[in-house]
Amino acid sequence: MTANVVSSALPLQAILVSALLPLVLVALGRVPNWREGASLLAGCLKLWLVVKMLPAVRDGQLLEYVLAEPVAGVPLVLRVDGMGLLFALVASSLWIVTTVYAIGYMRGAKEKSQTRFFVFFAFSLSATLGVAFSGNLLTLYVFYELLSMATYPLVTHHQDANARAGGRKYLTYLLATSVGFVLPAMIFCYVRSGGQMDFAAAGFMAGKVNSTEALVLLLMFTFGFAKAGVMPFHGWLPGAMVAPTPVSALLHAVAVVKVGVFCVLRVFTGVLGVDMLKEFDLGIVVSFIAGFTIIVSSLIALSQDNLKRRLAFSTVGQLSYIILGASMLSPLALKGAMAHIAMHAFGKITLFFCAGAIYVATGKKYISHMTGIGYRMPITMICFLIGTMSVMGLPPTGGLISKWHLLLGAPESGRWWLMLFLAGSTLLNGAYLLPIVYSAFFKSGNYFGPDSERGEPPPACFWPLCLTAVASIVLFFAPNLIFQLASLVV
Amino acid sequence: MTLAQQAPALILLFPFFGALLTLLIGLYRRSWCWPATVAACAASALAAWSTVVQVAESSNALVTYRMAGWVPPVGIEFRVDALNAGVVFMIAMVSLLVAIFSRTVVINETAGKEHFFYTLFQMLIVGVLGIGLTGDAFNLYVFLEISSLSSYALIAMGRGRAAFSCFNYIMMGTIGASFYLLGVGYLYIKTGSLNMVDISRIMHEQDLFQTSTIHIGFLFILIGVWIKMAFFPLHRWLPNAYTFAPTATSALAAPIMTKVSIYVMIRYMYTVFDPNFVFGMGPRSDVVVWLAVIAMVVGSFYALAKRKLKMMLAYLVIAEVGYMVGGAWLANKTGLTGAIFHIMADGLMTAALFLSAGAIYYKRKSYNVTALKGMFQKMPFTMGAFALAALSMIGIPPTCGFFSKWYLISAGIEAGHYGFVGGLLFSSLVNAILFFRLLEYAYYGEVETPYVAAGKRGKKKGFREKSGRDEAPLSMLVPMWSASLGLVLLGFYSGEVIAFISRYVAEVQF
Amino acid sequence: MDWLTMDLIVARFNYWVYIVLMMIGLYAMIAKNNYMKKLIGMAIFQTAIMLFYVSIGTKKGASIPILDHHGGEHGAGSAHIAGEAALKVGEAAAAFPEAAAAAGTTNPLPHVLMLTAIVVGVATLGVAMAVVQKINDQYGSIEEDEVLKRIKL
Amino acid sequence: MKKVGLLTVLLTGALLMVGVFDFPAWGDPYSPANRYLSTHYVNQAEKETAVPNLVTAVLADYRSFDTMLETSVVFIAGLAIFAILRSIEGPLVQARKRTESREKRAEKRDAGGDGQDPDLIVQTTVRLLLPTIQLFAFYVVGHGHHSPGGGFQGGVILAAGLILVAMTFGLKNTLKQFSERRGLAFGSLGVLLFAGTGLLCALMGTQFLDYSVLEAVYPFTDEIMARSHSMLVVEIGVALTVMSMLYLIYANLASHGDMKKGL
Repeated sequence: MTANVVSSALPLQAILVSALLPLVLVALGRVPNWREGASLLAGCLKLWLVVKMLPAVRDGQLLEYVLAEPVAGVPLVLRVDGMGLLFALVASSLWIVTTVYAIGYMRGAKEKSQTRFFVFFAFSLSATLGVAFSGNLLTLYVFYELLSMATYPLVTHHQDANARAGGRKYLTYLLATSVGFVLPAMIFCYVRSGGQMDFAAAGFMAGKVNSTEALVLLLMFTFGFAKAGVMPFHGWLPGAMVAPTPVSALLHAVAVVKVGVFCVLRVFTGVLGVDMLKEFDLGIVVSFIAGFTIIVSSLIALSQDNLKRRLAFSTVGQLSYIILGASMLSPLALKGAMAHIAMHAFGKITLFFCAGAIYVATGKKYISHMTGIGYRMPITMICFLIGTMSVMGLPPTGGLISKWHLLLGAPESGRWWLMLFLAGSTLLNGAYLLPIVYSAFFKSGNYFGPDSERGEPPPACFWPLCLTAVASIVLFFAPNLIFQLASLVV
Repeated sequence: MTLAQQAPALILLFPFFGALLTLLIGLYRRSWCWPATVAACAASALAAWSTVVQVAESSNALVTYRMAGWVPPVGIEFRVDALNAGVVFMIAMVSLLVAIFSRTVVINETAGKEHFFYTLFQMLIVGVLGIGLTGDAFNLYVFLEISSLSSYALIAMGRGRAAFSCFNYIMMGTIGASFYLLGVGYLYIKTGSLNMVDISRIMHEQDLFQTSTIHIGFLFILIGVWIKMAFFPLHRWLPNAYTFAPTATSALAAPIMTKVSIYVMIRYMYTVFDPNFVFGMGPRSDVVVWLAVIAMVVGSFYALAKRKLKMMLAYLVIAEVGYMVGGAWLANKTGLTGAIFHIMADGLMTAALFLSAGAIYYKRKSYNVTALKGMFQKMPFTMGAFALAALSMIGIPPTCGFFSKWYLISAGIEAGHYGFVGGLLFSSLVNAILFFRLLEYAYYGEVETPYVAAGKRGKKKGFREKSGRDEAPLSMLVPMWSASLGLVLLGFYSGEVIAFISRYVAEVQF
Repeated sequence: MDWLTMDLIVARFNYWVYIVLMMIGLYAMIAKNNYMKKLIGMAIFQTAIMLFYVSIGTKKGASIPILDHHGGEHGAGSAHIAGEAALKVGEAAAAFPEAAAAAGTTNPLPHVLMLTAIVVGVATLGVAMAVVQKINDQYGSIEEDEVLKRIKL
Repeated sequence: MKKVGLLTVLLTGALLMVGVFDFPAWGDPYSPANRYLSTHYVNQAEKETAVPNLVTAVLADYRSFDTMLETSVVFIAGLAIFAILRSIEGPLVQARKRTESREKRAEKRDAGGDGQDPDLIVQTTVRLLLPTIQLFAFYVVGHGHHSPGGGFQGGVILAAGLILVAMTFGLKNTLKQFSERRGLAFGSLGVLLFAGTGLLCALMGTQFLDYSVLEAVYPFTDEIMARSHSMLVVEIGVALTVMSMLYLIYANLASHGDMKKGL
């Protein structure tokens, strides 16, 4: 693997684009059109830089860039492999879409302090890409914490009591777990491995710990990366829904939570190593935790009336799919887990976009108020349906592909009954999402009905959600790239 | 001798002459005191940097300077190695920043006494720098007293409870310094020397480590230094003294005085005495580490309970002392490295925090935490610097607070002392709660009305609330942001700094 | 018993005295309620340390550390030591010829050190007194409990 | 508090006593402290510095750096007392100010000095005594190389003379002769004289305070005598600082910092 490491500044450039963007944004803060134009331009530039890395990575090369060496033997290093690039691609392409959406949403909802919003949005993206490109555990942790800090002002954007409570919860959960669990676990790894922290194919901790220590480390990492929303450390996610919808859409359906599961995946593959976990038979512990989370979160989602909260609990469950896939420790399931990062991202962001579009167009937040809304905004709700299908894993959407792999992974790992979690949860997904669509089109409620005037949301909100919905379908037919990248793990 | 060779002495002589001249100038023209002080501190920082470079370039990481030209055990020697070069440079830098910062607060708080203030201010710097530089045990005592005396005066110049808390400080400070002096006497009676390296040599050659005199001497030096650094059971004097002192005093004393005492402790533990002697005494080191853990927990808790911003910060200083003492007593190289690095990191962090707290006080005339309400709108830059320093205190990468904690925690794991690791993490979390509560106040709180801008106090008639931004003057913002950005820079360059420190640590025989 | 009285008490008499003095001073500093008494304790405490240091530098039968200016031979210091002790001293003198040459003059170093300590002590005392004056002016008392009561008000 | 204090004190005492068991016997000329470093001073100091008073030699040359700082300690103490007492606030201050203004009015009526006029006998005695005291002080400073004495001792005697004057003729009158500003300037200049000598050495190319290079400055000296002469210069600086600072400390403490009425 080390033979084809190529030094390249591309990963750094990709991160810097959005890290330096705030300077421009602050300078242009008074002219909204220019400011948002700059945001879009930066988004395209970033995507271009990420795509530029694609050929090299597909050839099996690793792009590396050393930033500094703050701890002896453990530099801050960026290293791009398939998995990281896959995540980066998803995040940076969705950033452009979300920026367009955010412009429509923020203007439509007349939010204040929009410059601050875009500034921290850009910072968050930098941190996300940093996590994706991290070459070792230390770098991963650094960017992970930066992401928590950068998203805090976004969560508390409204600056009212609600936002304050949500923000407090957000930081309490994320900081307490990362400082309380991840940091000591990471330093334990550092001490145990003799100062070596680069992600390695077999896991750099392989053979250096006994089974008890491995179990403790595994649990500390799994719970410690609380962004992954594993129960009982999921509470921040519904709380963070007080943020403006673009934030919920990109960060709390894609960037932040996916960073959490991405970190857990990295720990499974790069730190502890699949082989060692298999040897000690530790996957099963995490499987149960993840399975529990999937079922319970789906059940909670059933009872939520606030659309964004329902989607948030759905996200909690979907994240645990990925964790479950990783814990099966079979190559197929692992591939499925990584692919699910991408597939779920497109599906869930569509759903959030729809929720936000409904809010902008009609001011409605609660599902009970949305009965019959299909008459008012049919195309939006069709996109919502596509998103629902993708999340449930129905053809012809990308969600099916990844779920399929996850399902196949279960027997491969020798525990076919893990499929039950997935199957049960699919039914539950349908149970809490499909009624929304059904009642939107086939019932009439207090606010909307067959006689409602047709009116889609403003174009800047409308086109992004169509785009992501279409992308969900496209991914069903062309998942090759995703799987190719998913198989190129360090 | 070239100018560069004089650098170790110049670090100290600039503020020394600066102090004397400041008084003379100040007797005739008070407005010139501040420029003179800043110039002296800047020159001192430059000399400190030159010394650091010399130490880094010398083959054995050592630069010495013979005072009065006499050969060391006979005369006094300045001895700068990889351990104290960084500490001295940190002290010089922090002094410079605080000196720049002090322009408006000193005029405000000690009107008419600026020349006294600045003279004592520079003398305090001289004392602390001297403690860091000297290689002579008794000379260190003299410097200790210089720094203590000037800090007594600087603290007693404050308002409110300042005099009362200063008296307690004088009592404790005198006991501390006298215990140190006693300890040096015990070493002197057995070895006949006052030079630190020479004492160490004689103790090794004559194998004096078994004698009870040496044990008691070590113990008394340790207790004396602990009193000076406000280590856990001996910390009671510190919070009041730092809270009621004038802004510039606490901003100067809090970052450098406790840190330099920790340096002295490390110097005695590892250079004068032998780690084998220090840790070869059964459970002693374990007891100290547990005391350090209690210091962290208790300090953080008290900080959480206080309602005055400066009082909170003062208790955090106590907690941070626990970090460093614990690191130094974990008896492994990683812990020592972490402790030394944390001296520098914490000095800068404390400076940044106290500076921004000072700027807030300057504008709001209140240390109450509720005075922070809405400050993000009023003073966005000040609060930005405060937030950055707060992140470093919590230990969020890539600020230097994270990297020093990294070393301390890994030392705890290496030594198998999980109590220390737990205490550190616990204290970090308490810090997180504490600072995010403060930032919440600043971010969400409505500005307390009537909001009175500085300088307009008392004018009830024709009172007009100041709206919009009300930022601190540039002379405050520049040092504040330098300190805060320094935290990030120190974080990024921590690799180089650690490599530098490890030249000292590598020579320590565990 | 003889060893106890002679070697431990008589031969180190100064040191015992200094410890007792120091304990008195320290006790006054910690336990006394009156600020001036605390300061007196501090003075005693510091004086005790000076006694300790000066005791280190004494030599039996030696003169003050000022040399005879006209280059005269200063007397051999060991003249006053007789009997068995003299024999021991003789051995020591052979082992440390430099010390033997210096035996007639008291060790000047502790004196120098204590000159510094005295100055420091005086300075501290002065500053402390100024602070006590300020406390008295602020609270109208120099009794610690009274002052504390007034602070709490 | 008393019990805690007693316990602490007993513990400290016990620890110190444990240390004493290993001490060398009192007065042993061959104890480690007496046989190592100090022998150099005793045997070599006169050869190296041409000063027979070993204490002065060590004080002002071998450990001159200590002494310079020690002088600045006095200097700091003087300033510190100024700084502390000049910011008194609180109810008692107001009360005192009120009585003072009342006194002032009374004073104007009497048109005398502060309070009672001192006794004629006392005044005359002080007049006679003062020159002697000052002359003795100069002797102590100047002859410190050869006999017990030096800058600190001489400075204290000078300050005692000034304080005596202040007590006899009233602080106000004395301050007219020797003002606060002059005192502060002298204090600073004294330390500057000491440190300046050191700096001169550094400027002339050796270490700070290494007097031997100053032979180029003094006429008819060699390196060793240059040390001896420099010590005198330095001691004068010390005396200057100690005198003015102790005098100011007295003036401040005696008058609660307002310099109006002494004891």
